[in-house]
Amino acid sequence: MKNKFTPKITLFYCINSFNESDSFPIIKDKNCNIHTVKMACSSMVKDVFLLRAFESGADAVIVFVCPEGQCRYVEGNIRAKKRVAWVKKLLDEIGLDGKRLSIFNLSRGDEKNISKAIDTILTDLTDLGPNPAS
Amino acid sequence: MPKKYHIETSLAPPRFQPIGKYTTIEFREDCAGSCRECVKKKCVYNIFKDNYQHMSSMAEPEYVYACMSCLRCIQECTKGIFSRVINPEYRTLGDQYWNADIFHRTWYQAHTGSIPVSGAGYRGPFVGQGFDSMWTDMSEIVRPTRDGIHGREYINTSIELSRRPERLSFNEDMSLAIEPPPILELPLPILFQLPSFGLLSTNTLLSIIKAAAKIGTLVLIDPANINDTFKPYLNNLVPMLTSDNYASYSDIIANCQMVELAYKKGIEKEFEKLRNIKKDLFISVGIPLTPQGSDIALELAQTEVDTLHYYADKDGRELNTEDPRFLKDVIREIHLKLVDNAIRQKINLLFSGGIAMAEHVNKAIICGADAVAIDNSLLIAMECRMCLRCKDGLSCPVKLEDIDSEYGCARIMNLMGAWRNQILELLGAMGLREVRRLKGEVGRSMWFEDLEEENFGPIFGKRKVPSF
Amino acid sequence: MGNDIKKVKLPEAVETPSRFRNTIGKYTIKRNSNCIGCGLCAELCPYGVHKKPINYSRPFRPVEHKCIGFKCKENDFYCIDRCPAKALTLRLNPIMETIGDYRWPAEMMLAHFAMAETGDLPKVDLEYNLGNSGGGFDKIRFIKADPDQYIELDDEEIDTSVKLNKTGDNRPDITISIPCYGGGMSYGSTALSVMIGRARMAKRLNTLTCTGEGGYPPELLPYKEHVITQVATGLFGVQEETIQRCPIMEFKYAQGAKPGLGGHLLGEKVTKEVAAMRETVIGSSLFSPFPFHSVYSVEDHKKHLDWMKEINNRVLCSVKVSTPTDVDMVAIGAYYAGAHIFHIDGSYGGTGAAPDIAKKNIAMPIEYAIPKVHNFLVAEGVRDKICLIASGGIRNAMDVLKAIALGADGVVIGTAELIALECIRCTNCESGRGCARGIATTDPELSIMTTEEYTEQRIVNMYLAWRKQWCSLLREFGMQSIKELVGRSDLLVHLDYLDEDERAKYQPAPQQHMII
Amino acid sequence: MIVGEQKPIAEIIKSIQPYRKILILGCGTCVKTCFAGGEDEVAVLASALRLSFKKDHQEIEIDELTVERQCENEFIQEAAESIGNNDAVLSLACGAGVQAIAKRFATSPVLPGINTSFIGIQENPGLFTEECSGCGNCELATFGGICPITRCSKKLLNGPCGGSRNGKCEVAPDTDCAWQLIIDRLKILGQLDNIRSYIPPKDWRPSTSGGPRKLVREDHII
Repeated sequence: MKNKFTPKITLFYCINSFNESDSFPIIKDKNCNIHTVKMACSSMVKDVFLLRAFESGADAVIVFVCPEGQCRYVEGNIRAKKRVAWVKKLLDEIGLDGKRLSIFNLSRGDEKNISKAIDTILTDLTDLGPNPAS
Repeated sequence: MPKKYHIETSLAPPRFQPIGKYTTIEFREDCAGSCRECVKKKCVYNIFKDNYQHMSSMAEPEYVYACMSCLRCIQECTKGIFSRVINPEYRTLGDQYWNADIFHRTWYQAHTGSIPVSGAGYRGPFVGQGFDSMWTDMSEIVRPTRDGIHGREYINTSIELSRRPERLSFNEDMSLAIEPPPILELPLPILFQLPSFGLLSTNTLLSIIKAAAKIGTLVLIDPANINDTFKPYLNNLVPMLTSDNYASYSDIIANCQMVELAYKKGIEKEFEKLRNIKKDLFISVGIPLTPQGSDIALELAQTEVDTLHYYADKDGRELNTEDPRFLKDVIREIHLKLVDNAIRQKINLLFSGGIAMAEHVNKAIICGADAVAIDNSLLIAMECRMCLRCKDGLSCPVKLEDIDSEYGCARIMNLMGAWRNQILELLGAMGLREVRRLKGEVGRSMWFEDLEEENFGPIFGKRKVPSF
Repeated sequence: MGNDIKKVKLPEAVETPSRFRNTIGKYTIKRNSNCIGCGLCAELCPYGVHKKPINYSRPFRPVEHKCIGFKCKENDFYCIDRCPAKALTLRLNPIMETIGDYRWPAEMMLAHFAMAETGDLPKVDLEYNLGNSGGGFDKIRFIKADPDQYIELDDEEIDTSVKLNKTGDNRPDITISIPCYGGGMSYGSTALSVMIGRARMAKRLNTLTCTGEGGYPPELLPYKEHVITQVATGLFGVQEETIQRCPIMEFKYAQGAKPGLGGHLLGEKVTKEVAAMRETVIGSSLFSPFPFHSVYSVEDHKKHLDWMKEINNRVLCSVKVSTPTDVDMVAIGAYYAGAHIFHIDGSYGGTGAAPDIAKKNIAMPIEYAIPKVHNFLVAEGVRDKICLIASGGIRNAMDVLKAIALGADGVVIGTAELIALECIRCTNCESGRGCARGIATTDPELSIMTTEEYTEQRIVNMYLAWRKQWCSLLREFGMQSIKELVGRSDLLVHLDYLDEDERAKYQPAPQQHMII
Repeated sequence: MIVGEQKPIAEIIKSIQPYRKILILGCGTCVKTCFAGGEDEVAVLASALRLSFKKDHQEIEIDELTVERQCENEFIQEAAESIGNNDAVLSLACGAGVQAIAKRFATSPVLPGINTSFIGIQENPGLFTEECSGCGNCELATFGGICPITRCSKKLLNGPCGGSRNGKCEVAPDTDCAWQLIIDRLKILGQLDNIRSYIPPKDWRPSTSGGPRKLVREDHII
């Protein structure tokens, strides 16, 4: 399973945590294919969307949300976090490993941490290997 | 009765979900479920139903739709679980000049062939840059057209792109003593040209060319792009040539009505050689819109050119200058310079760049143009989002390169049909029966600076903020 | 001031809350699950944001539109700080950026909702006097008044009435108590309850409303002294008796939103009722042509006015036109034809449906047309013989005053009245089933969303709030009557015409970039 | 409402193993309200199951449908076609819903996807509490609207046990003592006398101990 592969990652992000056009270069240079889904508020990341991303072949799914306490809708990022935790549990149960799904609190332009977040996932994925359900 | 010119329109729904303006945010945890009053079921526009269908059929989530913004779901939900934001994609659609609103309107027109109609009053700024700082006139009581709706189909939108003799002279037997030059008439003061970006595949180009052929206008095109597929349409193609390369395209030129030569000093020497390839060839000279534009116009107007085609940048501004003026002012300058030299009627002025809405056509003509050429709008009509991914070699989100040329043609015809109807609306309101009458008719328009000076000047004195 | 000041009797403001369950506020308050239901917030808040009914164990969802927001922080009743469970969070409501447009920004709309609800000026910090359009009224300000001019008068002692007949032709001296009357909205374009409600409002406030082109429903008869009959180019629903019964008839040449374009009522909208009212055939499209086919000159026009005056010898004639370059010439023509009221409708005015290209581009904004016509009539020496009414883009109480100072006698209000009924300018009046909010629609399910009582009281409330603003400005300038303000453009400044240091003394023009 | 909780996914996977075409049938009433069996839960479960089977390289086809109410004939009808097209139905309704499907569709296997927990309410978002045991003979009038049979761990009818501490139950210390609540509330209502009277041993015959219950409304039977 530890063969080299180019991981497919689906990135859901709230527009207050990440700006695709500014930070695109970071993503581009990583050794992976990233598909991005822009959200007006991270609370829009429903559990079914996370699962569908895996169904459409993502090896890992990342959610970028704004820092806690900064959500324009007050609780959006907390809801997102709870849903991610719920789906992680579900993934564990079906044997897909919850580690494939992760969430990060970031602010726009914080490129160091954005880069770090993606690296963390890529490291995890070298152990996890490709999505067995893809 | 004269034959009525009409652009055939037909519904051409988008192939891809257009980018909607609003996104509804839903805090589902706040809703304990089965509300009999559920606003999702009651939505007047059935948006939630469609959205769910959309969602369940998609491999990837699609949470954005075209909400009509009545706010009822937000205000009536028993649990108050909804809020609304502007779709982040909509915010990044287009740019400052080609804004999201222009995209929406263009898509709507290309889809339906109808003119955008809405309730409530005007929603935009009081005045804006360029064409947005002029208003067109209307005639309150006395009007030569019969009435706003029934007389409209008789309003003539045709123009000529052929030069005219300065005066006629007659022999003693009253026969013409000169040979009048041939006439090139277009039924619409709009030509097509290709944008500087976009996946201009054979299909894309063919869509544009077919539409031009059907409505009877011309497409300005790089002759290198003309392949065998386009050969049946040569009559509607205007190859854009340079003095260096035209010799190698003589077979194409021989089958075209009109060609365009890129301007350079002494270009007029080539005209005769071109007409040696094809007699009666109509010649346009393509000139970048720079502060020297009016001098060039005066110089070329004396020659055997038919049309001067000025290229502004994509936002309708002058090129190669630190403080670029907008089309509106430059057209006026060029037009007036020719008028002052009593030579305006001899040639035709064509402008392109920044013509994004139907009203720009009327306004450019009021400023002194004979016609305009459009570019980006053609792609937007075919669902282009101007994301410019194609410039980086990335895939097109609406697969423009695969467009079916019949469908693309229908979308463009719809847009042109809708534009023409809007041109007629404005002409009708002014009581004009011919678009040619509009040329340089500044008296039938109102300009921001003049209105301010005339009406506010006596009250407030002198403007301290130089326009805006 | 002498004792001869007559006190005006104003109708009563009655609290008329929103028709909708959830109101929209500038601020949003979230109560999270830490709430212990102690009810302290409900005891503290004097604005009624938090409600906890007796006997109920927890507070209701906050009434957000009443929250005064961050400025409340200074108060000892600031719920966010006082909540023992720290269960409350206050934010600017992000929905604000999705509402409104350059001319009617979200705050101006919410403020009008609040005025229509309470009859008073909003307590929340909303900008309701200025739009975001970056020109015209939004850049015009009244100068600071000399404090010595101030007169101590109650609102009831200030006269805001407008005399509509200045000709001295022995026809009735119709005077309306506020400098505004209602614009024409035809039968079929709005719900019948809205039409009747507006007429009831006109009666309560002693002003007028207008039928629009589309007939005179019999339900309006009880209010006939306050209903203008419109005669437009299609002559739909115009009968001898509708002209005989009206105090004022309005000749509509053009509408500001779509000058020079006729009207077009789609066949499907011509229901049985509409057809009967317009005396036409069910299901066939109706065109209101442009212009009047019988009017091709001022002489033709005079003939029409004479005809009306002959049918009803107490009627006043109003001539409604839009604003082309020669609107001043049209005005003088109308005067010589014998009009009592000359009504100019500016190009940014409202409509039930018009091509966007027309709304934006044809004819000039009303801000230019008022001084143009006013000054021309003054120069011709006839200004005091005709009543000049302006409309089209007059949104709020200050716009009314600015229009009057520029030279109008009064104004006609359309959109603002609908905003009072919670129109949010979604612009879909005509599409599909019509107005989703039940205002400009005849859809059987949607049109029952508004009632006559609601319509009447909400608009009365709004005008009562406006009147407070009018009175306060008139007091500042030492004027007892709004008539003194007519043409006083010397009291106005335009920000773009001031030097920078002078400009700094005035409230800057909002210049926020919007996505519309 | 009926409160339920989705079964562990492993159990569900096991139960649907024999079938290749499954309809996940949600119910839009009670179990939707407790986030166990509405449209959203159906979609999540379907997606999770597809992933799980695909991971193990097994074929499965999953249909999704949610009806307004699985325990009512009218609404079940809407599902008839989908049920016919599938090998089995995985019902995300309470036990009543599952059996209603089983009764109507003679040859379709029906599998429960939910454990029916209790009759309760949503106390706070995300917190559901049991309020009624369906004992068949309601005594709430005596107890100020608080049910000792359901909410007292020992089902005591004649006053609290000695284990009530600071208003909490000795059996489940995070639970309020129902008798404390009853007494507090009766005090407020001025009905404390209610509990002076002796409550005789409860007649459990109308409850579950009497075998399957049946309610006959003669006036509705024609």
